[in-house]
Amino acid sequence: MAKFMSLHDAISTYVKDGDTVALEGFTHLIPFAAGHEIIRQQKKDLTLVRMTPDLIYDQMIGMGCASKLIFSWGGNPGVGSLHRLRDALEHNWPHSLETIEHSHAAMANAYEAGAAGLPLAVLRGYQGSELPKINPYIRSITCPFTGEELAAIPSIRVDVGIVHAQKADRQGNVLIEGIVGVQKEVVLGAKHAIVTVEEIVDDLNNHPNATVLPAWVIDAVVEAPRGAYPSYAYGYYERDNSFYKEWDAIARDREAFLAWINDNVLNVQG
Amino acid sequence: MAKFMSLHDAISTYVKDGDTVALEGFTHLIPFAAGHEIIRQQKKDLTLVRMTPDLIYDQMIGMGCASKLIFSWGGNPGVGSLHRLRDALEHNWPHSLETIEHSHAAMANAYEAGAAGLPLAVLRGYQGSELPKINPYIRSITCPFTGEELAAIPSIRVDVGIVHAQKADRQGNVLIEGIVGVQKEVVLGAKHAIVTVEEIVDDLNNHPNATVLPAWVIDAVVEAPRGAYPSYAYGYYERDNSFYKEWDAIARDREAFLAWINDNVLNVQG
Amino acid sequence: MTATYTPSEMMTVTAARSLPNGAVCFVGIGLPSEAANLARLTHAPDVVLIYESGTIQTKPNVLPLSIGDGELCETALTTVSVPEMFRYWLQGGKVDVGFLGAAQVDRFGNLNTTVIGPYDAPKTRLPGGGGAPEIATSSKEVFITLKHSKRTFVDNPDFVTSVGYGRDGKAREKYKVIGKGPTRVITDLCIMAPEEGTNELIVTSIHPGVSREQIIEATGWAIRFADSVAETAEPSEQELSILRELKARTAAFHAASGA
Amino acid sequence: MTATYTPSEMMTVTAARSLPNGAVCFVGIGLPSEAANLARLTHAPDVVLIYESGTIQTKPNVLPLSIGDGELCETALTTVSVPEMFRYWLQGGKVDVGFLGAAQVDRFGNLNTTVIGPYDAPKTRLPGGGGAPEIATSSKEVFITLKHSKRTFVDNPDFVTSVGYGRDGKAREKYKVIGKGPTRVITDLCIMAPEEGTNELIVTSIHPGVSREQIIEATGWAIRFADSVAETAEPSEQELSILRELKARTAAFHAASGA
Repeated sequence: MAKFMSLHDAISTYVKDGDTVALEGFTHLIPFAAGHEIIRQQKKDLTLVRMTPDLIYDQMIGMGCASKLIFSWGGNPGVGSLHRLRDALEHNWPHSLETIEHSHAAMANAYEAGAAGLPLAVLRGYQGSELPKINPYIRSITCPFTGEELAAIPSIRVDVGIVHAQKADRQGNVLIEGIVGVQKEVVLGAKHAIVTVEEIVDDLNNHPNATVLPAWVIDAVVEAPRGAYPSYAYGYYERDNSFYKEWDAIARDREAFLAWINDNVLNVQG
Repeated sequence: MAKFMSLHDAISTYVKDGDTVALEGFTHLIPFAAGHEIIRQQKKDLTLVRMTPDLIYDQMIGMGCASKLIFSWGGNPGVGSLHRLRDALEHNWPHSLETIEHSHAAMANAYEAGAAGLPLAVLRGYQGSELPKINPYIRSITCPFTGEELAAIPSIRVDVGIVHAQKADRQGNVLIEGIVGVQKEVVLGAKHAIVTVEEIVDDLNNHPNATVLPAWVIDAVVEAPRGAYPSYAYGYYERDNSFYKEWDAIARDREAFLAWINDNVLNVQG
Repeated sequence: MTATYTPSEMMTVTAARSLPNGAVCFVGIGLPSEAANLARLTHAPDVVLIYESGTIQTKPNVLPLSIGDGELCETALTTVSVPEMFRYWLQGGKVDVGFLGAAQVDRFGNLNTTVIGPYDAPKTRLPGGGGAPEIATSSKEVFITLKHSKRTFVDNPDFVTSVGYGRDGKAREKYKVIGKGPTRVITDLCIMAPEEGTNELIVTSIHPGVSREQIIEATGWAIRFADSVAETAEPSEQELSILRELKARTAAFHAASGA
Repeated sequence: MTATYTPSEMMTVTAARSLPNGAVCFVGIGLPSEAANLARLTHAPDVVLIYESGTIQTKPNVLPLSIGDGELCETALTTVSVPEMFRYWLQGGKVDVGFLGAAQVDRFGNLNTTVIGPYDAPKTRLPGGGGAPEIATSSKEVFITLKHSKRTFVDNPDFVTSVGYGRDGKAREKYKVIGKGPTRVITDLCIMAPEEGTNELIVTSIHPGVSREQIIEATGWAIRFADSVAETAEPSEQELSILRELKARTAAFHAASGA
């Protein structure tokens, strides 16, 4: 059952060194505030899971929080590379990073299967791709009805799932609107779930089929206004596309990166 | 791309004798008007698919439209038996009816897999149940990661999927709200889809994550006000629970049933 | 002073009391729905009721006739699709208690809702499994409630639709991932629970005024009694009045519906 | 009178013209998104644009920077979850045209977006597959658009992320259920299509003012030309002005965003 907690307490209570952690949000509602708190608390050896690592994992990887990354597209959307990710993979800075690489379809299916309590996801995927050659977790099953061979991958059920959403009510039920990504799936498939929200309200005022996470599938609800910035929160603020472009120059250079983190993460209150 | 058609034309164009047809709607939005038109057009040898046959299939089976039924719960909800279904199974009246029987979980998964274009659905199901003994389509696959044996069933992709919804806009896009059941899945998995709606409007005015079927996944949109009666349409009219109770007496007796169909279906304009 | 109540009310109140406050309950239609909503209106205001129609955390003011009445959706926290309900919420392991009725139950808590007589030439065709086969295995535990009679408590049923502990009492040992199974059966005569070691249902509590002979007479196998059998507590005035008001509201609503 | 235009504008306009009105197009970010939206604003008002963020039938007023900008959701018919997008809409067979860019393409239309150099010791780590591996196989056909150079049109790429016709040109024969594959590659120099029989990309149309030598020089393998090579039609004034307005709106919007 959800407890209202400070961001500091939510991260320190649920995120342990060595955990498998997913901070999800497909372009929209990326939980930057929570990621920054993980950096401030100097978590180590995390296995980070995310379809699109985005700037948030670029920052966490650059600060040495991760020993492993499970992902399906590691760029700065519309801009170019994630330079901290590339520096880790190409030059082992700040240390080496193991990767398990999938396609979006596979990871989306793996989250879905995780929410569904299954050990595997089955999809018509990876046909002709060389990704199965470098990812030993891509296997297959044979349909007992048609004989078709289909891709099978392990479902994703992380230790801690972290998402950002628009609203929680005072019971801790959470409403997500707009591009909902895989947020429901990561929370339902996680051992522990932390949700940061723009605001806490008396009534979610939701549509009957809205994406609502009941309080009893969440461990911690944290009020974190603008907690998705520089990504965005539909109904609250827009994506700072300019910052995404600026990040390219910041992240290209190790010193510039460290200075930015120092000024914008380490010396900022959570 | 959806065409606006009369109910008569939609059924006569798309439903052929011998087809596999699903009229879905989980308690809510059951497409009674469309089912009655199928009775009026005396379609034969249909394989009828529905999780809960409900009164609509009781009527269609009693009128001899079906040679086969794929289902998972064949009662009159909260009332008792479907007497026409029982008469077919227990006494072959009006003729014999083959059945393929599943659980709800399996059929819901099979519709989901059908929408997803897969040949099979995989679920943790039927453990300890004797349904696999009488349904040869319940098989298994082994998870290549954990060794767990999981149930596998064929996905459902019907010739004609028929659902009822609240609204279509003038382009033929359809909005479904409330208990949405497996309606999206049956339509997306069908070769042809017919949607009857309460009304046609200028603008769906829908929530960003509403259940909307785009016009290009639908063949025919039919305006059929009260087309789900005696089931219901959220926002329009309530379920006629009294009629569901009255149906028990009507359907118990072959003559009473035939008289009711005569008065309420055959001698009514579609 | 004890209140006057019917055996049916005794059953519902006892079944309701089984549900702990805050539990997430996947509710079968009929008796389980009545009991679960009574629990919510009495000692367990934070019980979370889920129906297979996709309605989550619903708080109906009247009892639904079907599993998908509008009332369930209108009073729910949210409503999801039926595939999502079975995949994410049930199979995903979110359900604490699966609350089931049945046409027949055997000594190992196996449920038959499929057929009386041979499957291919049924004497009586029952509605079938519906949600029960997977509610029985994916819920962390299962409560069963039904009226006690030789027609319902049977030896060697013609069909096992939803597993309790299997025809040998040991079925759950075969599966790695499965809930505990039926932990409690509530009837209008008594409460039963699986015996440790054998998983055979034995009587653990007898309702006031009911004799052991009545239970033996109403059970289709040689029912056994726990070493220490309790007497079930009577319904309180408050429970009875809330139950009766609920049923009166329900009757009035369904008589008027569909206009 | 012919208008003045850049090779990049020629590419976008030509790519846009490929999309038939009414087609359901799964749109990759960057060049494909620019072309698909230009198509929608010119000859194909009823083209249906789908982005992997879950936005269906979206009509952005400005080009999105990312695949999930708010603009895409706000102008969409509806927005579904990402698992649903990949399961129901892409794998479910609803997409007519998958429109992809790439870092590298080879003679059989295979795409590399993963790595230059060995996978375990990359010279350049590229972003990865994203949606492309299954867009390439589940769409009924695939259009590819990218700038023409020896860095992008390569022989024997280090990695095949998304299949065209496989390294031997025959990969699609192995799979029963799969789309036709790349039917068209649009660059700033020409249009290519797979040759019948071999599935090797050959030049079928050359943009005005471009020589065969330029194309040969910009291609990393011995590119061949169709027996009959067309000259691509020039952009119209209207297409150019609509494209330029779209790009101007987009630049102004993104410069101001995030406030």
